[in-house]
Amino acid sequence: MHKLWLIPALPFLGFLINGIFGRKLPKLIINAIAVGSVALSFIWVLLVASGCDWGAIPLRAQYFTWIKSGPFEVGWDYSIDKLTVIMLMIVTGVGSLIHVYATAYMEHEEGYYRFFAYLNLFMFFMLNLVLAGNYLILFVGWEGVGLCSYLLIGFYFVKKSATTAGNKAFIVNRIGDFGFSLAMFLIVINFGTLDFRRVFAAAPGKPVEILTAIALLTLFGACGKSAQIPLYVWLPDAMEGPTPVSALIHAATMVTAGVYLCCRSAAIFMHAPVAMETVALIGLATAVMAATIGLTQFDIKKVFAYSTVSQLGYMFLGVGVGAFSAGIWHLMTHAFFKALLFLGAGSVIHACHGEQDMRHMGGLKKYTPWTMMVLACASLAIAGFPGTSGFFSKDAILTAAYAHAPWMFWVGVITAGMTAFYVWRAFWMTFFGEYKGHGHPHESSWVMLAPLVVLAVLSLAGGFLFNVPKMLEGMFPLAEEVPGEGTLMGISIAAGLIGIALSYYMYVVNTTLPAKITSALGGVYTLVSNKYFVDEAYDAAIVTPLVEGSTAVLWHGVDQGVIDGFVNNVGYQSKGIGDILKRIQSGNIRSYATWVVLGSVALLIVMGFVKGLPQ
Amino acid sequence: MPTSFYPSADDLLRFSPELILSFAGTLLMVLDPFFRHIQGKPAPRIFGHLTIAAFIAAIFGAIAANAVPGSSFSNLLIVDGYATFFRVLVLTIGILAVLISYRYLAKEVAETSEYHALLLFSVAGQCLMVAANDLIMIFIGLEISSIATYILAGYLRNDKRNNEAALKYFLLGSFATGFLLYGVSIVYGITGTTKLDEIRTALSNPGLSLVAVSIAAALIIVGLGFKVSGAPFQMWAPDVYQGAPAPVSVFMATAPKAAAFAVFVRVFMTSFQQIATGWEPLIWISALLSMTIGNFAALTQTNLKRMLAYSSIAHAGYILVALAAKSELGTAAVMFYLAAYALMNIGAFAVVIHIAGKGERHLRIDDLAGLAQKQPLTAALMTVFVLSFIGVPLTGGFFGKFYIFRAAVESDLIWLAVLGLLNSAVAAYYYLRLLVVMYMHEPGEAVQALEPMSAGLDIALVLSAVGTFILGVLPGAVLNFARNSASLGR
Amino acid sequence: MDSAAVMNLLKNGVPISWYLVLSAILFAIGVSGFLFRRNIITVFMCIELMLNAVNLSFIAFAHQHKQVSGQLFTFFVMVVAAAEAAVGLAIILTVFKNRSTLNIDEIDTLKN
Amino acid sequence: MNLLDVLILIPAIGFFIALIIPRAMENAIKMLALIFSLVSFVVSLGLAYGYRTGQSGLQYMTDFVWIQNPEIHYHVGVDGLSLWLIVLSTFLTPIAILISWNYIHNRVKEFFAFLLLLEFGLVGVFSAWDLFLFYVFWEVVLVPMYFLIGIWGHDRRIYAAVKFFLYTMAGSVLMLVAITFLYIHAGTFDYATILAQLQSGKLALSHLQETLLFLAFFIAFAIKVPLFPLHTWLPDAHVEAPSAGSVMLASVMLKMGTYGLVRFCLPMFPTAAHENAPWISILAIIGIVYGAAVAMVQPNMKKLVAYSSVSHLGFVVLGIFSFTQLGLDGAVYIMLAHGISTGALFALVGFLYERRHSLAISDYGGIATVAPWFATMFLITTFASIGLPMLSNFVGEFLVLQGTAQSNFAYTSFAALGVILSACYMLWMYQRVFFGETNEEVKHHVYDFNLREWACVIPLVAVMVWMGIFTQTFLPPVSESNDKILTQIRMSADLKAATHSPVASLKVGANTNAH
Repeated sequence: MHKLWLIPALPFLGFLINGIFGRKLPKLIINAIAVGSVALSFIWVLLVASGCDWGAIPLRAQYFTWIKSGPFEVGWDYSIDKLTVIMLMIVTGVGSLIHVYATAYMEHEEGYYRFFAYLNLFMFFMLNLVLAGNYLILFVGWEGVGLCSYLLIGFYFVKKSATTAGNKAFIVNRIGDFGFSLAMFLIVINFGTLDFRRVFAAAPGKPVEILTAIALLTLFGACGKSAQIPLYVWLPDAMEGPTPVSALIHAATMVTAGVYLCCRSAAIFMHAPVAMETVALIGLATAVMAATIGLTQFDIKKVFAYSTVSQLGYMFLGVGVGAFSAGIWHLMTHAFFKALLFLGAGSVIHACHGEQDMRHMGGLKKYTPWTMMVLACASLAIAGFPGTSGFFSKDAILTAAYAHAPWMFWVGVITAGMTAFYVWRAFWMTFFGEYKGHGHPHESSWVMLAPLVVLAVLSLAGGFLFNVPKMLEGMFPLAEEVPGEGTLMGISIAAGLIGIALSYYMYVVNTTLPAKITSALGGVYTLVSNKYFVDEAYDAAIVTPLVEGSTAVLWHGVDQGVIDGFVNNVGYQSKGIGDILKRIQSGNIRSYATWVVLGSVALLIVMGFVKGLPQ
Repeated sequence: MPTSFYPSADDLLRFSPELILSFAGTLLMVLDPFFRHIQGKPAPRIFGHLTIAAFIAAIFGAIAANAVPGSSFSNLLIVDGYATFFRVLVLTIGILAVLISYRYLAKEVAETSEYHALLLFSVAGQCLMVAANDLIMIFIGLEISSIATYILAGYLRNDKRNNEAALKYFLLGSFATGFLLYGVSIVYGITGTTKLDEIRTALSNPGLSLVAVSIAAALIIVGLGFKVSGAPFQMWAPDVYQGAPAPVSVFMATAPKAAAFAVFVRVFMTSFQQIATGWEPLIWISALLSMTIGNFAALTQTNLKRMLAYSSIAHAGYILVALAAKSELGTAAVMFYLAAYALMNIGAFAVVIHIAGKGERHLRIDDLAGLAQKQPLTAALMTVFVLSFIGVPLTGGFFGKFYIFRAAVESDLIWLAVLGLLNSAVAAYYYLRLLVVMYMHEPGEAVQALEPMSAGLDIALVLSAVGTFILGVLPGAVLNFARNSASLGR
Repeated sequence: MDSAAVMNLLKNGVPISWYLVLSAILFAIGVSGFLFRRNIITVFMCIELMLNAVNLSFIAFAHQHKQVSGQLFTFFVMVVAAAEAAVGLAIILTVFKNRSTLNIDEIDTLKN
Repeated sequence: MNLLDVLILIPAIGFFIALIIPRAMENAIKMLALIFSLVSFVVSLGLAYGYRTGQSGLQYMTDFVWIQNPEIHYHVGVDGLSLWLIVLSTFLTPIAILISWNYIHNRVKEFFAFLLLLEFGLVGVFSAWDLFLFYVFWEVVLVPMYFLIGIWGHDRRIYAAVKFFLYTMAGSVLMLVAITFLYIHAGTFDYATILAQLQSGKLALSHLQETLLFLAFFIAFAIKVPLFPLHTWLPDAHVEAPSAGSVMLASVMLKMGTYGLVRFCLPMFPTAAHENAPWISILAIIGIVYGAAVAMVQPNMKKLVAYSSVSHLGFVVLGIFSFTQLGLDGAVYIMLAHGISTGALFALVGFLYERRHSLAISDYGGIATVAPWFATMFLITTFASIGLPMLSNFVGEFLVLQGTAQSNFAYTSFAALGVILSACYMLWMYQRVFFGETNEEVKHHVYDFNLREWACVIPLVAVMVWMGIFTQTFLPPVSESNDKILTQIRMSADLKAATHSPVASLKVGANTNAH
């Protein structure tokens, strides 16, 4: 029995200790436990991975029967293969860095111990999700990370907006899970098991409609978790949570679970072309739409949030066009640079005493040089600057997209341009020009900067260091060679550079231009800057009717009105009958006698009638 | 058939309960002046004690008589398990009636010998009814019982309610008896006999005009239906029960009713079984009417006695359901239910009497308010009776209902059983009101002014509660006896 | 009626049915009297009338069956009727004493 | 005299002793009740410990004639279906006693006596193996609960109590007729015998008869469950009852209905059950969604939880009428899990009421600041009831939905909406009660758990987690007896087993993608 269980167990232990005794413990010990547990499990991951040749030799560990009912049985199984290894390293690696960062970032916060307990719990569930050997265990992690994201978004639970955002996140995810669980039910019905290996082994043989249905339902679940259209709405609000949370959960790890799920179920998707097409389309649509919104935001975290959505769209695009490994690759690089972006943003916010609106920042380059530098790296990477990690993964995806359908490539390129633009827009607005904020900005402590630097290195060199498609070779098909790959590459690079240049021109050189453009765009701009009014639409279309309807129609109408009304009316009516019957009892002897006579006459008639019949 | 004019020892033994009771009754009245004072001081309770003694003696008589079953006095009287069951039942009711009367009479300053003598006579009449094997005997027994009861109903001469109750009971009662008697005469005319078994045999010969017989049967149903207060002849019951002195009301609601039912069943299961198909519909119609009228009219009552009166109509309806089953099972069910009903009804009325106080001032249901806080034990016992009324398991009432509706179902009257049980669900509503008031309201002035239980009431209460409980938990003995003695007309 | 019928009557006596019809009529009169008269005493007398109607039918039947028992029954009934009368009148008396009325319709305080 | 008889006896004895003790000695009565309930809990654990799976037939069986004529037996026994429900009852009674420790001030004696009587009845109901005995216990349970609501309840307690009593009464009389009918045709009340006769065809019912009998039983149980639209007694009863009452009512008494469905309706009338399954399942689904939707807009915590029960129990009914192993197992598992989680919810709400004397959600807020542990425990319970994996309810809901999916995918896809809604109403309530600014009253009145309350909460939460992870502690006996029931059904009826053909399930599957 392989000791895989140690990987999630360590953070869980940390959660228990901090969660139960944390309030009494000094910060130092809390840090030690929190960071230590994650770091240890990172090390353990490395050991395990190296032990199994980085997943080339799959490992399986079946611990105990979780649910068994009749023929149906689900065990608590963990399994490791190449994909898992990569995910594990991302999660634990980036996770540890963010933990370190958080120890400094959260220093002065209420409920310090609580924060780290939640964070460790999240690690536990996330690792569970990644390690799972069957869909149900994966679902455990899936729901668990949802829980933690709920808890961490609502970490400042005194703020109503925070808790509301938490609820929104959990509920929207629930909607996605609705699809996911239906998918699982279909799988059990058709495959008789939820175990990955047996399902995927049997998948090719199954009729296409089935696989399509399963894949589409799975995708719906993935959309929830990975904030894709139509369920992306929760992610921007999720920025209510502390910045490390945004970095860890809402950028690097949890939100990529959907992509992971699709890649995990590749065996099913690959035999369901319709589903694949849908994945690609949704991905692309999300990428574009989120990017456009990103162009108009001023809250620095919101900008990055939308860019996350859009990047996730990219990954889905990759998956959809069949380049699973490219998707995973982008997942990893994105984990690096997006985590970095958020942490950097956190450092900026820290510097500006909690200010998040970029219009009140600017000119930070002389106060926070280190932060600026690392952020520059991240921004280059996300803009797909040649040589950076983002460049490789994004390029891989775009190439595959071109191979699949050229128009997708073009849309992708435009998105890339926009991405470059708004990320660098943020960069310029924050670090250049005059400082428009209050107070006196200051650079963050080294505890915070150290992880940033590491991540900076990774986001620059991640592409060289880890060639994911190579690593995943044999698991997913390598992207086929596309004629004129060089030109495509050139185009995408150009798009990135143009974006950067344009943003430089608009926000450093000619700072009056943006205002002109917005006024020129007028209605379109308001539409976009208000996120296409999607939240409002959902409220009007679903939430309000649901609440109003349940109150007015179901509760007051059906429950109290119809049903109880009926019941009480029965009682009322029978009392009425009673009153009538009472009134017959007039108390008058002669009327009583009359009744007796009438009664006897009736009896005689009935009797005579009954007996009169021929027997 | 024994032709000797002088009754044999067995005859006397079989007739002993009636003899004892009437003798005791006469004795009481004759010796009244001597008993008034013992060693100079008034000893009003003595009458009660003597009466109880007489009843007990009569019970022994009845049981002894059961040892020598058979018919006496040229087959006018028949002593069988059935008769014995009802004899013991009415005698027990008599005892309980006396017990709950002590305090009441003391309050009303009316502890005379007449009261007790009349009780004795009435019960004697009922004993005669249940053992009679001849329509005329039945008529006589009925009249003995009724006439005594007429007087009891108006016992407190100067109480307007008493007068009215007595008058109504008397006029309507004799009116209904007229119908009964007319029916008897027609039966006699057609069959040339009034002996139940002989009628049965006579009816079995095809030559007879069944229509005439049926008419006679219908008339008899009128008479008996009136006595058991089954709809549509129930009108008198609420008024009379409400008007009569409480102990008398409960006595009327149990003893004469039980006897009347005994006769009802005996006559129709013995003599008129031939034309059962004819009278069965009448019975269940009446049953349905009684249940419905009783329960629904009780829903909105505020006066305790009146509510219980209506409920007693409903219970008569249940019993009629058992009769409509026209099977031995039904007969047994009738017997068991009457026993259970008598116990719970007397128990409930005992509490009512306790609450009502002098001149029956506190008779509103709300006067029970908060009884559970002032006198928990009383309330608890009352709860037993109420639950038994409702028909909650582990009480006599439940088993009674169960046997009745089982009999109905067995005779393919499922729909009747269903209607009956739904009725009992309705009934639950107004019975629950008693519990609600007792347990969930704050004590009202009636309860505040309440004095401790009197010994007599207490004994009666406990006896009937224990009885109800036993009938609910271990009904085996009673039920078996009923089953074994239910085979009439064999 | 014509002479033949008269002769017939004289020969075989009055047919039983006549008596029965008569008693039925008497009974009906009694009943309706109970229903329509207001004076309690009268009402009570109507009851007596009903009983006597029954008596008549008893005797008629006894004669038809050539039995004595039927005639005996009438005595029972008479005795009972007498007892009833005694009790009944007493009750009526107390009612009159308390309410000083004999109108049956005024005795209706207990109701509903 | 085996363990089960002891278990049935203990509360009864306790009840009578409690009646004897003079009412002045309140603490003595409380202690007595607590001790007796704890002892019976231990005994029930012994019951579970000694229970052997893989053994055919009843265990801890006792059978002797109670009444000769009609022959009514005291026939009790335990199988996988009843085992855990019995343990559940005995587990929750001490907790109910503990939470009422200071809550009840007047008529302490009666209160605790009634709780013991209730336990007696519940254990009896779940172990009775003679139809008549079952009915007796069924009704016996009614009385103490009626008084618990009516005497110690809130303002509208009397209305609620009477409504509760009459609803149940109306249902059970029909059942009584059905039982009588069966007795007359089978000549016995003994359930096993009747079942055998039904299966062997010795007791052959016409189609109409079977349907009517089924309905008679079904209505009685459906009222208890409660199945939409027969549920309106529940919110009133729950809201008005004292916490202990609500706990017992929601956690155990509702299960009497579902237990009855599994135990009696399915095996005895398989054909009728199967024919009526469609509309019943649809009612169940309506109940799931409806209950959740109405719960969402309740301003009163207890009412919210009450409606959530309607929703949860809908899952149970749905699972039962899926006629699949998974569905039945899941149904039973929800019975237990819901018993724990909702019991805990009512207990916690009760604690809040003891502090703040209000059930209105709007009177609370920011409790997480003043009472973090309270908030934490409540949170765990909340998520248990939402159905988060690794907590009790999830397993049941998953199995039920899976089982239903096997018989009819469309049902599943609608029922699963309930899972979304449950998150909505629970989280929304949690947010309004525990998060946000702490208002003055809360600051002054709400404090964290005291020892007694910990003693109630810890076991509940522990069981939630345990049930969420180590399901094999509970499932094997359950699925064993469910399997028996299902085979009985197949044996005695021409069941068209739930369709497993991929095409069929896809047809539904495809059109469910729409929403």
